[in-house]
Amino acid sequence: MQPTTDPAASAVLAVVFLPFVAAGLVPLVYRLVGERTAYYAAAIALACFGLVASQYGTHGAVSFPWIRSLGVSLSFYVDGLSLLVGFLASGVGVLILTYSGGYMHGEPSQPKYYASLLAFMGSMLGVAFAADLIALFVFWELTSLSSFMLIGHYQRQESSQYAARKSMLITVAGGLFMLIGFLLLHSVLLDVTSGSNAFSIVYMLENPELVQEELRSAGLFLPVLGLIGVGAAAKSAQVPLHIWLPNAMEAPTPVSAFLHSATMVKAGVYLLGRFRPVLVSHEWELLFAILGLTTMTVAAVLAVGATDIKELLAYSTASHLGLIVAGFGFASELGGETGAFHIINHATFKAALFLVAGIVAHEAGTRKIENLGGLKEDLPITAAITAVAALGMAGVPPFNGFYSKELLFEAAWEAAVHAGGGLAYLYPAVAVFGSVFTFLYSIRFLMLFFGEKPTGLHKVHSPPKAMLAPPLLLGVIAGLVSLGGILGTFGIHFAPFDHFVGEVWASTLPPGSDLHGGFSYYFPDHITPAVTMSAVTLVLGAASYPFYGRLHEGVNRVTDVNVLRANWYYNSAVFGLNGVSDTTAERVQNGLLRTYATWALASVAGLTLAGYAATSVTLPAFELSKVAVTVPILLVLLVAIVGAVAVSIAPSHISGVLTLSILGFMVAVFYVLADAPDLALTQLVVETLLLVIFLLVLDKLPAFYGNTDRAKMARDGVLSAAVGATVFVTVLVSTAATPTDGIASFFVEQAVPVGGGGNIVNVILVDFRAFDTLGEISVVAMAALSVLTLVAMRERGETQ
Amino acid sequence: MNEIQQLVVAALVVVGSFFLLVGTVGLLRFPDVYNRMHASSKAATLGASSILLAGFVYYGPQGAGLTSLVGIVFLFLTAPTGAHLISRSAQKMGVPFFGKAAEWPREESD
Amino acid sequence: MSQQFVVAPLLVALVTAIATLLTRRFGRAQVTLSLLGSLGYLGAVALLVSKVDPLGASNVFSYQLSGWQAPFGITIVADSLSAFMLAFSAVIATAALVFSASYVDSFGQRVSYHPLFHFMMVGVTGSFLTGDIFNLFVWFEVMLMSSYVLVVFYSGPEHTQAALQYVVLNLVGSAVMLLAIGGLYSTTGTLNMADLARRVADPAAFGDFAIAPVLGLSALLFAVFALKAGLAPFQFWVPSAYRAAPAPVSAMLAGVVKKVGIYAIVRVYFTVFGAAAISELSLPGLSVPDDGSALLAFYGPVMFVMAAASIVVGGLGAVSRDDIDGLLAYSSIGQVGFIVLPLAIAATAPTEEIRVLGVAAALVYALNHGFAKGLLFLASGAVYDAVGTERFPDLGGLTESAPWLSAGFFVGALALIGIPPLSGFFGKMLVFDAAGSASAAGVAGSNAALGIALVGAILTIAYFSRAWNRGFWGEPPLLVRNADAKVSLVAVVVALALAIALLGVGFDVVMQAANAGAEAALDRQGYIDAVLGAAEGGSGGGHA
Amino acid sequence: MSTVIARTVTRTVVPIILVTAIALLLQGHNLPGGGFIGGVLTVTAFALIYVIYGLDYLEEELLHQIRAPLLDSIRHGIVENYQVAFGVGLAVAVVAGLVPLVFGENFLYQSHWYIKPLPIYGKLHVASALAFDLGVYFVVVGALLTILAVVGTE
Amino acid sequence: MTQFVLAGVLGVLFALGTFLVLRRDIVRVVWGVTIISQSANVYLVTMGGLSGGVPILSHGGHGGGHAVSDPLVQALVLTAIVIGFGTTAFALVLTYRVYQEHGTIDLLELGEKA
Amino acid sequence: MASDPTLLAPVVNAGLILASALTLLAGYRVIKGPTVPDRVVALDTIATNVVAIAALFALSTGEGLFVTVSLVLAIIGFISTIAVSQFVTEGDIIE
Repeated sequence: MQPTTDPAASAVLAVVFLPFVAAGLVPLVYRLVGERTAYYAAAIALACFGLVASQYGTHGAVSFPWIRSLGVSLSFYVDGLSLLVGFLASGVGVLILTYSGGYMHGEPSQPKYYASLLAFMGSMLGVAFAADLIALFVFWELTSLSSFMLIGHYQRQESSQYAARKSMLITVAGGLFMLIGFLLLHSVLLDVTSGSNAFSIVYMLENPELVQEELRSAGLFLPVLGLIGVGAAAKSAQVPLHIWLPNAMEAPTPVSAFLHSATMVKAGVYLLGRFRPVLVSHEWELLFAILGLTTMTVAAVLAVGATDIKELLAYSTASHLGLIVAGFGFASELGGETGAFHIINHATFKAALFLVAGIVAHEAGTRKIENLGGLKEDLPITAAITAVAALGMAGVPPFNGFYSKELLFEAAWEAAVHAGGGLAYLYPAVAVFGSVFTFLYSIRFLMLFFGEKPTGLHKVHSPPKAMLAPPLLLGVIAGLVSLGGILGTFGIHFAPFDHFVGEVWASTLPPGSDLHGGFSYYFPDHITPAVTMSAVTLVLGAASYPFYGRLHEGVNRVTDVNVLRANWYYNSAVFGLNGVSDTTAERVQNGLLRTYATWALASVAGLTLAGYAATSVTLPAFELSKVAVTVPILLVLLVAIVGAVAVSIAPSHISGVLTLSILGFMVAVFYVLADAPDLALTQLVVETLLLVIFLLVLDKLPAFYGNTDRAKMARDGVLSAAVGATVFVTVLVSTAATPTDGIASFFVEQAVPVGGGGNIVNVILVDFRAFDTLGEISVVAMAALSVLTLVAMRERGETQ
Repeated sequence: MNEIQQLVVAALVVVGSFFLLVGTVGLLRFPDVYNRMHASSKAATLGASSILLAGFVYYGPQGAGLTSLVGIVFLFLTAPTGAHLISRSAQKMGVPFFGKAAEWPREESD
Repeated sequence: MSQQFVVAPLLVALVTAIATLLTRRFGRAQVTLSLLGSLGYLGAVALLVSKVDPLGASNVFSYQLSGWQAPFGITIVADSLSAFMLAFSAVIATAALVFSASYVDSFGQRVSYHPLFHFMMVGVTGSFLTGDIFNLFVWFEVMLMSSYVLVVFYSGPEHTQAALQYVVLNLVGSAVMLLAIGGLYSTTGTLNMADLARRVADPAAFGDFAIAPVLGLSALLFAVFALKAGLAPFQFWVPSAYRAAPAPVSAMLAGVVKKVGIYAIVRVYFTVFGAAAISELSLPGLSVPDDGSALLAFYGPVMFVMAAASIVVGGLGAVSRDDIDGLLAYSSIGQVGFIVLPLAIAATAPTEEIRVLGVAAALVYALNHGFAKGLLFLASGAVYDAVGTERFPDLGGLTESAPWLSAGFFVGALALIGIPPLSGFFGKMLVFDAAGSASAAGVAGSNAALGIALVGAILTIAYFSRAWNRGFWGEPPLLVRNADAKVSLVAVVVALALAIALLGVGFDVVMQAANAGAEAALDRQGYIDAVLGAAEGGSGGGHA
Repeated sequence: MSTVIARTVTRTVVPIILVTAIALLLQGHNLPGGGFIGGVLTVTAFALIYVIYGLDYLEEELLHQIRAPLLDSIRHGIVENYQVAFGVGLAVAVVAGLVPLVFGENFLYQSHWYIKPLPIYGKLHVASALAFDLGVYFVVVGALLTILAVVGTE
Repeated sequence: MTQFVLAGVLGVLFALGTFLVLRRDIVRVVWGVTIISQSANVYLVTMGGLSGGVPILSHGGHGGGHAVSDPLVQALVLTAIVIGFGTTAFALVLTYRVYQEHGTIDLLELGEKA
Repeated sequence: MASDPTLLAPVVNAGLILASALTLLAGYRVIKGPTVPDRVVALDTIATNVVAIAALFALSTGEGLFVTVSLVLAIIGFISTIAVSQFVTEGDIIE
C-alpha cells in the first residue's frame, strides 16, 4: 500500500454525527422554513459529502473510547470501501433530499420524514466508517430503525404498516443473527488479543489469518460465517429473505431510491466486502457465490413477473445485490473487483431509475406497467436518462453495467475452472441465465418510454426542476462511467476514478493480494469466455424479448403457487403466530386457579425431590433422631390430622370452619406440649380471631360448591401425595441432620444479662430480631389497610 | 412441697380427669344436643376446674396459683353462658329433642 | 464509625409510609409528604451508593440491627450488588410515584395508596439489603402484602379475581419458604446468610453436619424465588395481576418487585450456596465443573429450562394480546426468562470470567427491563388516562394525537427489542455474549441458550411491532383524536425514555456497576468477612 | 339480639380479659406474653362486645363519640380511631427504634435499666424494649379492630 | 422412630392442604392455605427440638441455668403466625369481595368467565 | 421441678394422655355433628379439655406459666363458643 495520511478524527466524527444533530433540529427548522426543510437537509448532506471528500486519500483508524469496561470503542476506519459507501450515502443523499423538495410537496408529517432521512444518512455513514463490531452494529440497527419509520411513512395505510413491520422483523432479526456472529468472533478473539482489540475490525483486517485460525480451532468458523451471512442477507434482500424489499416500496419514492436501492441495502454487501479479507475461504465462496447467484436469478425472474414499476425495480435491486454478493463470494481477486465496481454502477443507474419511476408515478398518476407507455413524448429528458440507466442495468455494452457484469462472468468462469469443473460450471451457467432475465426486464422498463401511449394515459406534465436534476446528474455519471470504458479501450484512463475503484477493490482483498497493477476497465477487444457469455446473454435476451408477455404470465402462474413463494411462508408464520399466541394464552393462562396451583405445586415437589435425588440423600435410620415425640404429642397430632381430614371432606362451610378450628386448637396444644407457651397463646388468639372473621365472612357467602369429577379428584390426590411425600422427606432429612453449634445457645446465654428479659422468645422478638417484628407489624397494619381499601374502593366504584 | 400437698394435687388431678372422661363420654353417648350440652357444661367444666384447683394447691396463693383461681372463676362464669347460648341457637334452628318426651314450654316471641 | 447510611433507605421509606398513613385525612399534605419521602429515599439510596462506591472501591458494609453481633442479630449488608439493585429501583419507584400523584384518583390516594406504595418500597429495600434469610421472608411478606392490595386496588371484578390468584399462589409460596428456612436452619444451625455461606462451604468445621439435604432444601427456596420473579412454571399470576393493577403499580411490579426475586436468586445461590461442599451429583446428565460448585451445577439446567419456558410462553403469549397491559404482562414473563438465562449460564460456567459475565448480564438486563417495562406500563397508563381505553381494537393513530407519549412508548419498546444505543441493546448483547462465550468454551447447552435467546428476541420484535402498528399507527378513531394526554404523565414517560437513552449512551458506567455487582455477588469471602469478620458487638465494620 | 344472661356475663368477663391482656403485655419480657398476644387478647374482648352488643353500642353508649368518618363506606367513625391507633403504634415502634441512633447506637438497639431508689418496690427493672412492644400492641389492637369493625359493618 | 411419625403427620397435613387448594370452592382453598401454613409452623417448631424445656428463664437475671428448646424457632414461628394471620384475613375479605363482584365463589365458573 | 416423681408425675402424665385422648374422641363429635350446635358443644368440650391439658402440663413441668396459658385458653374457648352460637343464630348459616 502506498503511504497515506491518517484520517482526521474531527472530520470523521463530524461526518457521522452531524446528520444526527441536524435530524434533532429538523422540527425547529421546519417551524422556521416549512417545506424548504428539504434544502436544509440537502445542505447537511452536502456538508457530509464534503467532509467525506476531505478524507479522500487518507487511510487508517481513529478511535474514541466508549465502553471501556467491555472493550468497545467508537472507532472509525477509513479506506476505499468505507469512503465509497460514505460517498454513496452522502452523495445520493444530497440528490434525494433535493428531489424530495419537489416530490414531498404537500405531503403530511414532513418533519418526521426529513428527520428520519437525516438520521438514516448518519447511521449509514456510521456503518460505513465504523471499525468496531459493536459500533458497527449500533449503526446497522439504526438504519433498520429509520427504514422502519420511513416505510411506515403513510402510517394510516395498512399496507405501509404491513411493510414496515415486515422489514423490521426481517432486518432486525437478521441483525440479531449477525450480532451473535460478532459476539462469537469476539469471544474467540478475547484470549488472543488480551481483550483490548477483541471488537476491533481493524485488528481483524490486519490479522486475517490469525482470526481464521482461531475461529477454526474453536470450531466456530462456519457458525460465525453463517451468522454474519444471515445478517448481510437480510439487509441486502438475498433469497429467501428478499421478501421485505418489494413491500418496502410503500415508502415514498425518494426513500425507495435512497434506502432501498442505493444505500441501506448496500449495507449487507458492504459488510461482506468488509469481512471478505478476513473470512474469505472455500466455505465463503461456496456460501456466498451460491447465495448471490441464486438471488440474482430468482429476483430477476420475479422482476419479469412484476406489474408495478417500483416492484420491478425492487426485484431488480435484489437481483443486482445478488450479483454483488456473488462477486464478493468468488474467492479470487476478480470477485472483489466485481463487487467493488458493481456497487458503484448499480448505485448510479438504480437510483436514477427510481427517481425516474418517481417522476413517472408522480406525473402520470399510475405505477402500473400495463397502463404506461410512450412517455418519451412528454418526458424527453427523463427518457434519455432512462435509456442510459436501463441499458446499463441490462448489461448492454458499452453502458456501465456491462463492465461489471463482464467481471462477474470472468470471476464465475475462473471459479469454475479453478474448482475443476463439474458442478462448478453451474456458476457461469446460472450467471448467464440470470442475466438474460435482467436484460428482459431492463428493456421492458425502457419500453415504458417508447411505443404507443395506452388509452387513459393523459398528457403527462414535466416534473419540477428539483425532481429532474438529481436523476439527470446520476444519469450523466452513469454515462461518464460508460464512456470511461470505451476510452479505456484506447488506453485513455480516467485515472482518479480508476484509482478510487482500485482502492475499494483493495479493501476487499486480504493483505498482500495481487491487484494486477491496479484497477482499470475497458471494452474487450478479444474473445474471452466472459465475452462469449455476454454475447450469449444478449442474444438470448433479444430473442426472448418478443415473448415477454408470456414469460410475465408464466412467472406469475408459478408464483401463484403458495409453497413457491417465500412471502407465503412469511405470512403463514406471522399470522400463524397469532393463532399460536391465542392458543398459548388460552391453554396456559386458562384462568383456573386449579391449573395454576397444580403446576406450581408439582414443580415445587419435582424440583425438591430432584434436589434430594441429586445428592443421594439417604433417609435417616429408624432410631436416630433429635426429635422425641411423646405420647400426648402424638395424640394431639393425630387429632390435628383428623381435623384436617374432616376439613377436606366437610359437607358445609360451617362444619369445615369448626373442624378447622379443631386443627387450630390442636396446633396450639402441640405448642404447649412442645414447650412453647408464647406460641400457644399466639396461636390460640389468632385462631379465635380468624374463626370470628371466617364466620363474619361466611355469613355473606352462598352455600358450598361440591366437586364431583372423580378423575380430577384422583389427579389432585396424586399431586397431594407428591407434595406430602416431599414434605415427608424434607422433615426426615432435616431432623436427621444435627448441627452441634447452632446459633440458638447464644440467645439463651445473652437474653437475661444483656437482653434484660427472662422470656427468651420475647427478647428475641423485641431485641435480637426486632427488625423482623417491625416487618411483621407492618404486615398487620397493611392487612387492616387492605380491608379498608377493598371495601372503600368498591364504594367508589359504585358511586362513579 | 409436702406430702399432703402432693396427695391433694394428685387426688384433684384424678378427680378432674374422671370428670373430663365423664364429660366426653356424655358428649359422645347422649342422644341429642341438649343432652350433650349437660355433659360438656357440667362434667367437663368440673373436670377442668378441678385440675386448675390442683394447680392452685400446687403453686400456692400467689402467681400461677392466683391465675388458677381466676381461671376457675372464669370457667364457672362462662361455661353456663356458653351452654345457654348454644341451646338457644339450637332451639332457634329448630333442632328437635330426642324422642317425644319433652317439648319447649312456649314459643319465644322476640 | 457511624454507618447509619446503610439502614437509611429503609428507614426513610418506613417513616414515609407511616407519615402518609397518619396524614390520610389531609390529602394534599399526604401527597406532598409522599413525594418528599420518595425524594428522600432517592437521596438515601444515593448516599448508600456513593459510600459503597461500586465504580471504585466496591466496599461492603454490614450493619448490625439492634447492635447484636452477626450471626445472632439481624445483619443488613450493602455491597455493590444491593447498591445496583437499589439504585435503579429507587429511580423507577420515584418515577412511578410522581406518575401516580396525577394518575390515581384523589379518593384512591387518600384511602391507602401512598402508605401502601411506600410499604412496598420498604419491603423491596429490606429484601435487597437484608443479610438474614428469615428476615428476607419478612420483607418478602411486607412487599407482597402491599402488592396484594395494590393489585386489587380498583376492586372491580377482574381486579378481585386477579388478586385472588396472586394471593393464593403466594400464600402457598410463603408456606413453602418457611419450610425451606426451617429445614436450612435445622440442618446448618444458622439463619445469617454469611454464616450460612461459611457453613455450607465447610461443614466439617461447624460440627460436621450433613450437607446433602441442603440442595433439596435450597430447591424449595428456589421455587419461591421463581414465583416472585414470575418465572415459568410459576408465571401464572403475572398476566392478570399486571392487567388489574393500576398502571404505576404494574410498573413497580414488573420493574422492581420482580427484580427482588431475581436478586434473591443471585444473592442466595451465587453468594451463599455457591460454594456448598457438595462435590457430585447423582442425576444423569448433570456434570460438575472443575471448581466444584455442584449445587450451582444443579441449578444451571433448572434455570435454563425455566428461562426457556418463560421466554417461549411469554413471547408467544404476548403476540396476539389485544390490550397494551396484557401484552406488557406477557412480555414481562418472557423478559424475566432473558434475565435468568445468563444466570443459568453463570451457574454452569467453567471459568470465573464467564460467571461474572453471566451475572452481570442478568443485572444489566434486569436494570433495562426495569426501566423499559416501567416506562411502558406508565405509558399504557397515560394512554388509558387520555383515551379511556388501552385495548388495541379501540386505539390507533396515537402518534398523531399524542406524539410525545408515542415517542416514549416507542423508546421503551425499542429498548426491550434491543435496538442500540438504548440500554436494552446492551442487556441483550450481554445475554448473547454470555451464551456465546460459554459456547466458545464448549459448555453443553449454551448453543441451545443462544437459540432460545434468539427466538425470544425475534418474538419481542414481533409483538412490539404489532402493538405499534395497531395502537400508534393507523386511522385514529374519534376517541383517540380527542385524546388529551396529561402533561404531567407524559413528562414522566419522556423522562424515563431519556433515562433509557442516556443509560445506553453512557453505558460504561452501568457496565462497571454491573460488573462490580456481579463480582460482589460472587465474592463469597468478601461478603463473609464483611459480615462476620469485623463483627464485634455494636455496629459492624465495613471494608473493601 | 342477645340475651340478658349473655350481656351480664359479658360485663363481668370483659374486664377479666382486659386485665389479663394488659398483664400479658407487661410481663411479656419475662413471662409468656408480649405486645402481640396482649393486643390480640384485647381485641378479643372487643370482639366479645361486638358480638353480644353489636357495633353501634360500643361507639355510642360507651364512647359517646360520633365523628364523621373519612370514608363514606365505614359507618362507624370509631374505625377512624382504630386506624390512628395502628398508625401511631407503628410510629411508636419506629421511634423506639430510632432513639438509640441519637446515642450513637444502631437502629432498634435496646437497653434496660434498674431504677434503684424507688419507694415500695425498691428497684424497678425497665427495658426499653417495652416501648417497642407497646408499639406492637397498638398496631395489633388498631389493625385488628379495624378489620373486625369493617367486616362486621358489611 | 418418632421422626417418621412426625414426618408422616406433616406429610399428611401438607397433602390435605394441597388437596384443598385444588378445590373449586374459594373458601376451601383458603382453608387449604391455612392448613399448609399452620403445618409449616409446626414443622418449624419441631426443628427446634421438642423436649428441651420452656425457653423462659426465671426472674431476675441468672441466665443459662437449664436446657431449653430452641427459642429462635419459636420467635420465628411467632412472626410467621402473625404474618399468616394478616394475609389470611386479607384472603378472606378478598373472597367476600370476589363473591360480591362475581356472584360466585366457584373457581371453575370464575375461570370460564375470564 | 421438685415434685416427687413417685406419686405426682405418673398421675399427671396419665391425666395428660387421658385428656389428649378425650380430645380425639370429642373431635369425632365435631366432625360427625349431626347438627351445628352439636359441633359447637363438642368444640366447647375440646376447649375445656385443652384448658385441662395446659393446666396438667403446668403441673407436669412445674412451669407455672402454663396456667396463664390455660386461662387464656378458657377465654378463647368462651369467645369461640359465643361467636359461633351467635352467628349460627343470627346468620343464615344453617345447613
